[in-house]
Parts: sequence; structure tokens; C-alpha cells
Amino acid sequence: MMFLKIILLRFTQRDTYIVCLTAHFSIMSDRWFLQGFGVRPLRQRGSHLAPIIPLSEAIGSLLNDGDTVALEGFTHLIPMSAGHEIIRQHKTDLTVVRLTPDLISDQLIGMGCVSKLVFSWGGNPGVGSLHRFRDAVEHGWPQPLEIDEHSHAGLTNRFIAGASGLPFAVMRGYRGTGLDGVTPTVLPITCPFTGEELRAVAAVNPDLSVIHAQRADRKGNVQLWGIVGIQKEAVLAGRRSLVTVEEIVDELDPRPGHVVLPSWLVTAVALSPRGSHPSYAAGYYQRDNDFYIAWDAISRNRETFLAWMSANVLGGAS
Amino acid sequence: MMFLKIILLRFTQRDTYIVCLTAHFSIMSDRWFLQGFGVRPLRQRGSHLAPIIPLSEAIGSLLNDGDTVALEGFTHLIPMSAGHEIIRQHKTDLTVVRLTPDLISDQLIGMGCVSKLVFSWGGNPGVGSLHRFRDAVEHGWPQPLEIDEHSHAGLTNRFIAGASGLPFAVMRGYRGTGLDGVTPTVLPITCPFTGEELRAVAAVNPDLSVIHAQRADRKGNVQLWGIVGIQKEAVLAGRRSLVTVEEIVDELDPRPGHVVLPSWLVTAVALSPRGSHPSYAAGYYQRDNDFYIAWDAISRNRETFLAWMSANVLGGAS
Amino acid sequence: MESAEMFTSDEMMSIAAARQLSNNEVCFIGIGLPSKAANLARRLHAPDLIMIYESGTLGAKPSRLPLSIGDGDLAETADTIVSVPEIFNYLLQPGRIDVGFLGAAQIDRFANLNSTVIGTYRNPVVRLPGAGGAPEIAGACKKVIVMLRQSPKSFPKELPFITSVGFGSGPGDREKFGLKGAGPVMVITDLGILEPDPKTKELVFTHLHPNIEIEKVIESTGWNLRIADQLEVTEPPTKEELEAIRSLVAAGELPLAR
Amino acid sequence: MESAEMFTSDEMMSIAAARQLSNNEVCFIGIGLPSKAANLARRLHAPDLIMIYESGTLGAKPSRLPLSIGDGDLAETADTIVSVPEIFNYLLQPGRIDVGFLGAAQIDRFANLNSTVIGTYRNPVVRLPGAGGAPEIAGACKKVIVMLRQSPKSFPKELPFITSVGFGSGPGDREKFGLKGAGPVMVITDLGILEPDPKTKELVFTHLHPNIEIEKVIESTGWNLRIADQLEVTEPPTKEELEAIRSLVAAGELPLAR
Repeated sequence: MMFLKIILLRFTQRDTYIVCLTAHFSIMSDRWFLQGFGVRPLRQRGSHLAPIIPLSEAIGSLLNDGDTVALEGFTHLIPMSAGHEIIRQHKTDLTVVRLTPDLISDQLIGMGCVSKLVFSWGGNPGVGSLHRFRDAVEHGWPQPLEIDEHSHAGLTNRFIAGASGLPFAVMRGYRGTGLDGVTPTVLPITCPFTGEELRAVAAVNPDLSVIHAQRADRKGNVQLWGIVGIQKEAVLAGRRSLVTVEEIVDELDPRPGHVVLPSWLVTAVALSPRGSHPSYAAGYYQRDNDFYIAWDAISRNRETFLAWMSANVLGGAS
Repeated sequence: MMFLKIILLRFTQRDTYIVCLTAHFSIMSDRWFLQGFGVRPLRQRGSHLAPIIPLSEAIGSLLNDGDTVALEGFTHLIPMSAGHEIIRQHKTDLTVVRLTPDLISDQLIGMGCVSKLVFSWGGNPGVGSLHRFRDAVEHGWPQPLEIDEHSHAGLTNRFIAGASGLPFAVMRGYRGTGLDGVTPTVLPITCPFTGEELRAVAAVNPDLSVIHAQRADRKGNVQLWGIVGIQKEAVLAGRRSLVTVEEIVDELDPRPGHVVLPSWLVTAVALSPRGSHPSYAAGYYQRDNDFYIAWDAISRNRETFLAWMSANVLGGAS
Repeated sequence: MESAEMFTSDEMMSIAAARQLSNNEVCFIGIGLPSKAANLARRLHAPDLIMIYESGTLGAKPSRLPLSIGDGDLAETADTIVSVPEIFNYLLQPGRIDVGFLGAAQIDRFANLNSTVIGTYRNPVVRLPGAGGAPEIAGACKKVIVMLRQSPKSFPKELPFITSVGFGSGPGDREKFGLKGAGPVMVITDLGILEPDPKTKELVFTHLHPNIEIEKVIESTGWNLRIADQLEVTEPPTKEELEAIRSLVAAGELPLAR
Repeated sequence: MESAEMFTSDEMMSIAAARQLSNNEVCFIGIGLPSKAANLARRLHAPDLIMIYESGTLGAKPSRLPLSIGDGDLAETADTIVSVPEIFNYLLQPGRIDVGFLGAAQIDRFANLNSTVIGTYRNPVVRLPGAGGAPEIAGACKKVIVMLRQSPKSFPKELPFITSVGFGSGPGDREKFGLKGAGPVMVITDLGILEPDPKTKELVFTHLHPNIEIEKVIESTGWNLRIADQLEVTEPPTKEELEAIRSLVAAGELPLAR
């Protein structure tokens, strides 16, 4: 299945095509490589540089039903258009990983793409509930939603462990809280030097990590700035990664506080202007706070939600 | 002893003076605070902002005989002038922590300031040996030197643990190497999820961490850029911290790739132009490679070394 | 004790909270009520308050109330922006923050907080947003101030879920759990102020806001509330305080109800 | 097999190493011999070689040979600079690097490396600089190439100290120690090239550099060296390769002896 999908990718360069075939064989033979290292398998001799491909092709080839997909962006640079493309391609049985599920997860959950959510704060920031998330958890609509719930610090450290090629990370947390008993990816660990009891959190290594960034150059080097959240760690933790960008440019001139992800750390780049709306992209457009407030009414019942999705996402516009 | 030293500090602002007295009492009463958190104790209600004080005063008040002191800067921004001031003030029995001991440690060791070195690569980069370091380890001159030796990755993770307020960090390393048996700050740890055996490294929390940076503003906010190494983690791991800077400016205009350390994370700032020479400060002056090569001859025997130190450091010029 | 002007209980709550923040304190701010109070303090007596939002903005100086912790205004006015890993591992966990400023859906008599679920975890009646940064703010800040409106629902006898530890089941629990900060030192509601008994760690009602009857406070608490022997009345809002909060709300992105 | 020009054994070593690097490979570079070889490859057949130095410079394109891993030229020409924690935890440890390029003072028959001490650890005859980034480069890069000059001292029967693991005491040891990369695939000396036997992991001498006698190789090895049944002779330097290395050395900051 995955094999076919990878072959069907129409890259423009023959080299890249060959690399992708190789990728498949390493998936078959070197499972430890994919699991332990969390690096995309697209590599032969000479590193793979991220190709710039259409968003529909990227989601089609890099994400499979049943995959674990991280969609990161901490209030800023949320990869909304990638979420919409996942919905349009009717991907199912996904495990979605995201610190702050936000509207993107509300939409994916409400459209039946998600069977499990790994998260740490599931609200509409500054507004209130995520109604589709609540409907799934409280009433199992449109299908039951399994949850693996953390604090921000806990899920952050799961990404750090994943990015570091380690099976777990250590933190001081969870003890005394209700999450300590209900979340299986948290276990006690004792400091071998001091005897202090701390908590270990399991690494998360998504099959695909998606982020949105301001820009990429034509070689696929990525640049983002402003609030950068957990995006670098999400990309590095992913077995594959996709970066949607506002703009493709000839040169990435430096920006204060920027994060640069070299092309060889990214699987693919897709151009997607305003791809973060109603979230924002610093330097391009502002957060659409009115839409976040409006979403409360749109999403509050199933019919208005489905009608909005049909008109605004499934119709093709996003 | 420490109490007296702190009182003798002549800060210009009365507020800061009071803060320092408070500091002493919290040292007495809250040992866990100092050990577990690794934060400077100089705080009352309302956070302490780092005062800008003369380097001699900073070393005099913040560093005591017998202390553990980190001097960080990874080839770039090495705090040489602070090292010279430590030598001029005849500090003794120091434990020096530094990934790449470099000339600064060679001088401190040769001048008898150091009883223990925590390090991961002790050479003259691109040139060869650190002769004073070798003389101390091989022949105990001017005094025996205890060592706590790591890989870069190991000592890096000790700083990360220290900066994170954790007693240890986890990594994949040391197994199969000779260091695994001889370094007591490395112990086995088992992943509670996968059963993989990894290594735990103990946090390092220096009494004082010293770094050199390009600039600070008048409030004590610090800015550095270029190769930033482990400096942020070193400052955060330190119970106290001192930043020497090339320049004090009115405004820290943003620089690509810069690290900004807000004043409330720093204990004190001291102006020290060319404070990194023969290392360098990007944007200010270049690395003096000729001096690194010349140091090989200067330091090769005890007499030429002592003569050079006497003429160039003890004499006051540095 | 009567103020020169009329004011709402929500205004009194925000003003009482703002008064607790000092200039130059490093304050970790939750969105909503805490953000309103902190920004009010910054406009009044604490212009150099160092505000940190969990989005990574250090020293944010927003010109208006942000709707979310990641608003562009926070990023643009910050002294610097750090990654989320740095916020939690390098700044919160080591206990570098002076004051943590938290809201919650529910609080119990030992100042534990619930923002996860009403009902049971596996069969929720109301699924709330969850933990976010709250457990670490409550655990690691040098001290914590909690803000929430007081009602039988928000002050239940027993929490269905402990999201963030205040004092657990009493003295010694924070130490047992390895929590380094002092924990909640004050709970500020629309009716008054509660503070933990230094020995038992149980919340004691110590300040009644002006124009509030103590009966209303007792009715609004799901447990048998301890009232301080020397119950004080909160200083009413000054004209300056009221003007500041009203201009803040009028200019803000925050829906007025929140 | 005679080259058109005269060349030194050190030049042959650097050129043989440079040939092993392909364009677009991500290569983690130690200072000294590896840095010289990598920069030579970049001037010849691999202009887009992605060079990483442990100082945090990614994609450095130095105009001349750097003296240290942190030279300003590396920082100024890099695609981006990351912190030392990121280099070791985010890039090396997860096995993202294609080729690790290492020097050492000593190597044993299983390609373990010593750069720590001659004599015993507690009573050293010569104290060497130590590990630095080498154990992680040797452990985690997808493959490792080692460069060092061959002599009885540098190729001892037994190492006084294992700084970096090659193949430990033979097959299975890398897996036992949790090392994820393939380990040393090639050792390039001033006399020739050694490669591990796929089964036993013992180094086998497979290529003799031009103008070198095999007796010299055997004399320069402290253990009973296995010679490949089909011993090949290294392709001599081309005119272009020699010109490139000589202009590189002439313009470099590196003392000529290194």
C-alpha cells in the first residue's frame, strides 16, 4: 500500500524518484532505523534535499490511514491548510499529536479523520471549548476518540525525546495529579545519583510531522520566526516531515530569532499562502481573532459545523 | 567568610546592597533552593536585575576559594579576561568546568588556581597539547589536578540537566568506552518503556558560571551571537552568573541567530572590551590564531610560562 | 469602605489580583483573568512587571489585552522569544519564576485545581481543555496566585480530577511530590480572598470584598469554609484603578464576558 | 600507476579520503586531517558537501582551512548555527549524519580509537586531549571514516584506553552498546586503506598507496595485520587533485605539519 503510494509520487527529478524507492526497502528491512531514530527514510548515498511539491501530493504520499501525525504550531503558524487537505483526502484512523489541538484538530475530529488524540490543552484559546473535540469525547460523535493526555511540559518532553533519538525524557511533573494514573506514556523513574523520584515520558515519533513556516528557498531550506513553539522538535521527531510555507524565495535573508531547518532535515516542502489562517504568520498576516470567536457558534452543533466544512473546506477553498 | 565578602561589595544602589544581604540568609536556610534549582540567590520581592559592575569587583564578590566555576565559550567568546582576573585575585582550590579547557584553563591550572577540572576535550585547538594541563596531570605541577572527564555530549547534557533544574540527564553514550568506568558522574539507567540501557549523567550546577558576550544594555540584558555553544545552559545552570561584555549599549537591536539572556537570569555584568582575546567576538575582532600557535612555545616549559604570565597578566595588562 | 464609584465584583477581583504583583517581579501569566489582572498591574503600580506567557514571549508588553497566549502583539513587544522547550525546561521547572498566575474551573479546600473534566475522566459530563502549562506553573513558581469566580460548582467539596497540585491532601504533600515552589499563597475570587493556613494548608477566607455579604461567600463554597478570626474587608477600587481596568477592557481583544 | 607528478604520502592520504565523500552528503568533520580532506572534496567533486563542525556550524563553506572548529570563517559561511546541545542531542545522537570523519592518536584491529591517554589513565605517560565529540561521531553517524598516520605507536596491539568504539571486541558489540550507526567503514592512512571484514569486523588492509612497500605497512602495524587477498593499489593523485590540495594548504591557517 505504502509502496504503491510512494511510487506514484511524480517528482520532477529522476534522482529523487530513485531515492524514494530505496526508502521503501529500508522501511522493510530496517525497522529499528525508523523507530529508533525518527528520521525520514528518504536517503541514499548523498543526502536527500526536500523537494517542493504541491500540498495535495505531499499529503497524498506522506500520510497514510492509521498514521500518527503531528500538526504543530503554538498559536502561531498553525498548519491549517495541511489539515484541510487531510480532510479533503478523507484520511482516517489518524492519531493526531498536538500540544494545543485548536481549531485544526476540532475540524479533523469532527470530520471523522481522528481515532486518537495526543494533546495537552484542548480549548479554543481565549474563547472557550472545542465543541467537536468535546462532542467526540463526551458523546463519541462522529466516532469515539481515544485520548493520551499530558501537560504541556510532558508532551514537550515527549517531542524532545523523539527529536533526540532517545526512548524517553525525564522531568519533574505529573506526581500528585490525576494524569499520573491515566496516561500510559508516563512512568516513574529514579535518579541514580540522588534517589529523587521523577517522571519519564515516552518519546513521540510521528509517522509524519507537519508544520507551517514563513519561507523556504528553492533547495527546500526552511525559515520560521516569531513564536516558534515546539516546531523544530516536532520536525526532528517525525519519521517524515512536511513544511507548508507562505512563500518560496531565492535567498533566506536572516531574521532575528529565526529558526532555520536545513533541507536535509525535511522530507518535503509545499507552498501554501495564508496556510495558517485563522492562525497567523508573523510578517505576513495577523491572527483572525474574530474567526476564533465565530468558530464557537459554527462548531457548537453538528449541522452548522458540517455545513461550514462542506462550504469552506470540502468545496476546495480553505 | 562568604558573608563578609558579600557585605564588602560596594554596589552603587542601596537596593542591590540589601538584596545581597538577603542572599546570604537564603544560602543559610534554603540549601535545597541553591542545589536543586541552580538559580542565583539574589532575589527579594521583585526580581533582581543584573548590575553592571567592574570585573575585579565581580570576581571578588561572586567567586570564592573552593568554588566550582564554569567558564564557557565554545572556541568563540571565551571569557579570557575573567580568567585573568581570577588569576590576579589568587583564587585557589577551584573546580573549573569547561567543555574545551583551551588556553584559559591552561593558564588557571599553571598558576595554581585549580584543584579539579571537569572537561571533555583538553587541547590547543588545531595546534596540539595544553602543556600546563599536561604538566599538572602527568607530573602534578604546580599541584595535582583531579579530573572528571566526559565526552562533549556528556558534559553538554550535564549542563542541560543543571539548567533544567533536574538532577540528571539521559543520553546514549559512554557504553563500551573507557570513560564509562572512570567517571563517577556517569551511571547506567534503563528506559522504563523499552528496557534499553542508556546512561545518566549528573547535573552540573556551578557556584559561578562565567561567559563572555558581545553586548549588554544598561539594565543588564545580555546579547550574544555567532557560535553560541553551551553558554545559555551554563548561565542557567549556575547558582550565580557573570557575563563580561564587549560593549554596553542603550538598545539591543536584534541580530540574526542571537541569544538574549534577560537581566533577571544573570547575576552581574562587567564591561571587558577584547575580553575574549585570543579567542574572538564575532562582529568585534577575529580569532588570533597566531597567538594560539605561539602559546605552544610559551607554555611548553614552566619558566617561560611563568614569565609570560607575570609580564602579561599579573602585571595588570591582559 | 464605600468606593467613590460603582464597580462590579469582576472588576474588584481583577483589581485585588493586580495589587498583588510588584514591579520587576517575573510573572508567569495564564490567559483570561490572570492576563487581565497582570496587564492592569502593569498600567498601575508595576510598569516593569516582567510578564511571561507560555508561548515563549519573555517580557511581553502588549498594548491591549491579548485573546490568546500567542497573539502577535505579545511576540512583537517581547524582550525575547524562546521555544516551548525552553519555557518549560529552562525557566519553569528550575523554579526561576517569582509568581505563577493561574485560573481554573474548580478549586478544593487545599487549593488543588481542576481544569480537566467534570464527571469522571473516562465518562466526562463536561470535558474541559485540560492541563496546558498549569501543573508546572502551580508546581514550580516560587509562589502561585489563583483567580476564579466563587460558586458551589467552582468550589466543590471534592474535585473530580486534580489537574494541578496546590497542597494535595495537606501539609507535606508538595514535598512528597517533589514540588519546589511554595504553592498557592492566595486565591482571589469575585467575593473575596482566601489564603492557606500556614500549618494545615487549608484555605481560609481572609478578605471580603466591599458590598459582599459573608452569607453569600458561605453559600458559594461547597465545603465547610473556614473564615478568618480577623476577617478584613478588601480596600475598594480607587478611581485610578477603575479607569485603568475599564480602558483596558474597552481596548482589548478579550470578549467582555471573560 | 605512477602519477604524472611527485606527491607526499600525506597528500595521498588526504586525497584518498576526499574521494570517499559524495556531493550532498551530510558530513560531520573533526579538525585537522578530516577537515583538510573534506574541504578538498568540496573543491573537487563534492561542491555541495554539507559540512558540520561540532561548534554548531551547519553547512559551513570556509574559504580557507580553519585552524579550529570554531573559526569565524565557519560561522560566517554557515547556512545556520545551532547550539552545542542541538548538535549532540538533535543531530548526532538520532543518527541523522551520513558520514562521520574522525582522526585519533591510536587505533586497534577492531577500529576502536584512543585519543585520551598513553600509559594508564591514572598514571599517564602522555595525556592526550580526550574525547570531545569523537565517541558520538563514532557511535551515531551512519558510517565513519577514520584518518590517521600508520606507525607501530598509532596501530598498537592493544589500546591503553578506548575513547571511541569502533567494533569493540568484535561482531555484536556495537549492538550490545546501543550504537546505532554502522561504525568505521574505512581507515585511511598515509600508507593505504583498511576496511573491516564484514563478518569478523577485524580491519583488513585492502589498498596500498602508490610507491609504498607492503613490508613498510606490516612494520608499521602493531598487530598481525591481515592483508586482503586481492590487494589493490590506490589510484594515484590526479594533477587536479594535487593542485587543489596544495592551494588549500598554502591558503590555510593550519600549520603545515598537521
